[in-house]
Amino acid sequence: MSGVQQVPAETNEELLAAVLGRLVADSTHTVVGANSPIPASAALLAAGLSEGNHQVTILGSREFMQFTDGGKELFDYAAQGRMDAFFVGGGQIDGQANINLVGVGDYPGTKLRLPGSFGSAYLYHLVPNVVLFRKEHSRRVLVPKVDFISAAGLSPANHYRVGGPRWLVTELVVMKFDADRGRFYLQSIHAGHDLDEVLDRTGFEFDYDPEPAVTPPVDDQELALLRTSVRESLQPVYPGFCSRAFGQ
Amino acid sequence: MSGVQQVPAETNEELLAAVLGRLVADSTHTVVGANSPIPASAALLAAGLSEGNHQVTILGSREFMQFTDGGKELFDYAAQGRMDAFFVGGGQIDGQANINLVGVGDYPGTKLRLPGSFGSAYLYHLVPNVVLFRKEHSRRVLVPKVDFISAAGLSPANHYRVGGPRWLVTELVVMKFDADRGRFYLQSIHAGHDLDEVLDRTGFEFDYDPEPAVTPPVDDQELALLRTSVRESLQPVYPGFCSRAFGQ
Amino acid sequence: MSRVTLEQLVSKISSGDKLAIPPEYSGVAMAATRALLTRGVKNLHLIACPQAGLQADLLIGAGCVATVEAAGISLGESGLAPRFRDAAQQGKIRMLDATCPAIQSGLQAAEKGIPFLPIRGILGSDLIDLRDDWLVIDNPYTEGDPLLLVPAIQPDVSLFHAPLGDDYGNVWVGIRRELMLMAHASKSTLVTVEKRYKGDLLADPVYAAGTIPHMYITATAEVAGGMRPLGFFGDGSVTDVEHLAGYEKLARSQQGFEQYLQEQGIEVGS
Amino acid sequence: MSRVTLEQLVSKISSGDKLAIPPEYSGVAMAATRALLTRGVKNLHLIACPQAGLQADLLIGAGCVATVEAAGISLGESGLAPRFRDAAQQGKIRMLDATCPAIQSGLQAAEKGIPFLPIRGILGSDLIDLRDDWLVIDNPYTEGDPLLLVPAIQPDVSLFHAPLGDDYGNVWVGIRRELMLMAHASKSTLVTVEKRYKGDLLADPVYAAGTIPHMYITATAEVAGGMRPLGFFGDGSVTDVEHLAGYEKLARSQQGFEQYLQEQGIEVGS
Repeated sequence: MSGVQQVPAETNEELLAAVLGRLVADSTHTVVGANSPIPASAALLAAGLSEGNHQVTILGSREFMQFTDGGKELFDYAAQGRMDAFFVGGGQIDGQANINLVGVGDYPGTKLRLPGSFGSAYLYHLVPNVVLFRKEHSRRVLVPKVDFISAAGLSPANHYRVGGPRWLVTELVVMKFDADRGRFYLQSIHAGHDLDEVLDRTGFEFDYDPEPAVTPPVDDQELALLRTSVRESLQPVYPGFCSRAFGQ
Repeated sequence: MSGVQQVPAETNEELLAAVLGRLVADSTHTVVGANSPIPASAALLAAGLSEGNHQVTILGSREFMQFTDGGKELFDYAAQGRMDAFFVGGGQIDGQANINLVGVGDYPGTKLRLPGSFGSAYLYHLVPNVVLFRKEHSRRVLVPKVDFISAAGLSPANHYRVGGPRWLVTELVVMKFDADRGRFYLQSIHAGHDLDEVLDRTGFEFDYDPEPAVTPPVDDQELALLRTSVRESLQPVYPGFCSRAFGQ
Repeated sequence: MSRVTLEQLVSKISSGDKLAIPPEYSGVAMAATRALLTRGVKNLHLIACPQAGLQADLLIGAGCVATVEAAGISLGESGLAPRFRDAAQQGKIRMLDATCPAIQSGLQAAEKGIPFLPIRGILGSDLIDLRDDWLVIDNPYTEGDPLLLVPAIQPDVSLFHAPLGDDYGNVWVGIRRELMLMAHASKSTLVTVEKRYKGDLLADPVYAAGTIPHMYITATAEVAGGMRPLGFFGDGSVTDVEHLAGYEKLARSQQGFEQYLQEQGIEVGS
Repeated sequence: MSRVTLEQLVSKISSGDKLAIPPEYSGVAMAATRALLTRGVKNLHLIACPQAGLQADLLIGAGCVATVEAAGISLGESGLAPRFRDAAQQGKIRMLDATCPAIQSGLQAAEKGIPFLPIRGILGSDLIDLRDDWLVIDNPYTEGDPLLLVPAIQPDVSLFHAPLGDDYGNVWVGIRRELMLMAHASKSTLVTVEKRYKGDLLADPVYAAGTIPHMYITATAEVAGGMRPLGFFGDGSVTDVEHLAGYEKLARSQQGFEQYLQEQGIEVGS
């Protein structure tokens, strides 16, 4: 057809935001930690597609902050069961979805001391849909066993646990965590990469289909929202990211 | 001497306020419960005599209310050790300084159900100087043993306790509670009453000097303060009391 | 969150609910209480946070209440709460006697999603013997230190009156943060608001500091004077003590109580 | 409460104190921190409530800190906190690793005068093995339900920057109530205030809602811009990320850190 406008190719950040956004599409309240522009974009995208029933809190922002009872309120709120989804990163992530934010080497981080566990050890158990997001996909990050468990992926049956890790997204893949099997399943590989590369760059074992699905690209609606309202909303919080991450 | 102005006689309320005020004179922060005009007068009197180092909180007032964290703050504040003195009443009070605010007869108050224990069961253990105040001095109120212990006067040595009852003031007497002996000691009898009357109208045993002291009358400074700044301060909280209780 | 009528608001309270109500020095939703009497709920588990007065006495007198959990029920300077006293004396209600900070700690435990809170004091009180949900344990941090635990109190619904509500469902309560604690702890929260605030309470940093965010608010109804005849921190109005004294006199008998309802034009539903 | 100079304010912090500091999204007293470096305290037990950044890194780099209790220490988007990282890797500081709500619960336990608070989650984390002051007990209310307890955290002194202080010693913090929690929990509280509020913050019901009453405040000093180079909720200012990036680069070595101090005109006392 003639006259169809060519949509410029999505950026890596846009793809990751769209992929993460789909994983929290059903939320009523998604909370994004500080210094997390891609998850913040994802949450705002999901909210924008939800017709107004999806609340977003972005820690560190002023506009997307509805709490009025100090730093503790977020954690109380999660324990009250009012928060559906949260994004967590990890210095190291292993195949049982344990995450390490404390340090590499023997404790207390003789090789590399990381900032610390922040709220992960708690929210990992209380938020129903925890999405792990680490852009870097490497054997350095995705390890057979983390050097330190900041937050545990699995719990014995008698531990009080209403939440946990459900997904892992990197620059290469979407993996779904199967808590019953205690393993990740390779849900899809982003376009331009293949299973061999994923196997080569992943330090832990995971389940997969020999012919894995390709991560669906950003669709027009997602892209339009990301480049308009999401970008505008994020501009005051992450000006540098906004000028760099979104296509025209 | 001629020309000396005759100071009008003190009212009963003024005497009780002055007596109670002296018992909290050393406080840095005295808290008065709701519906307690005489203790409120006492606290304001003591503060007025203290040269500004004595904070007063009057629950139910607007002006004498410094808390900003809801109803719980008072109790947290007491547990932090920031509150020196508190006044407590009692439907029944016994010789071991147990108080009953719940009911007369078998629980739950088959003969007379009273409002309930409010904060007494807690503050009685945490506020160093708890002053019991009950105007009515009778065998109905001052009983050998309360029907229900809302708050216990004595605790075993292993119970965490940093506060407790120190004084009992009625329309007849000032009694000092001796926690070691577990008994009240008759400190003084208000002018116009005598030991026989006190013995006759008290339902519990207590220690006393056969020739007990007379409660010192309200002095000129106390009287002047009560009738000026204390009355003015209390006017918005207890208008009826202020027009009735203070002499001219 | 939705903005509704007073009738729609109280329709969200059901028979058997654990209903949390605030102390009289705070914001009591009296108009909503009268509407609730007309609606005619039964078997409420009333949680006074931590004390109550006229509101509780009306609900008890009208037969709406099966259980009362409270540190105190009274009409303040107007005396004892007569329908409460009568019901308690005759064993018509199940009484869960407490002390103020125990109820506040129970609500805080629910707010924090934890099963209990430890609390100091209280040991030696007969209250403990009456409450089989209060446990005395050995403090795990200090040998030979008995310590009381009180369980979480999670109301099904909190009901109160607040000075301001905005179009987004945010509710301003100022320093009366026991109302915020109730909202945090409860499954749902219904609020009558004195006035509508034009704009977003959370967008003004000074108002935001005293605001319960909309996520905790199930519905609001605008009811000016919704606390009467009680006083209200929100506008500095004081309790109509003549009204309360008159009520106290009449309500000493059930017959007099019915007369009070009639005089006030309150029809009790069934 | 007293109004004092910045030097007088920090003179109330002593070597060995448990010093509580707020997170960077709140009000960090950076000018006071520089004055504290000049004063030259040692062996602080730093309690990040619950996380910290530049402030902690400066104190650690200058050798003021023996123990760090924190859920996280970083420079945010400017990267790892280099002096913290170095000290932790070399075992120069005793590290009490935590998670945000554990520190907040510890402060709340101190606020409530109770020995501990239970907390959900965290089980299975290696944090528990490292903390012999964290106990796992059987929930006394539910058999076979392991439950973590964290002990009360009572700082000797809390130090922060707030938007407003009045002549009575009241301090307005708005929605940043982690600052109020710190003040409630601490033995003493020192505050730099951005501006003087004329009048009594507690007398205005809208300001009162966000005010820490004077009873909790030991001293205040008026220091406009006292949070720089960090951002501040009080005036909407944002962190000087170039400053932080420059610091991060320099402070990777102790020598570079000394250079930074020199460039900033900060003399470190001994």
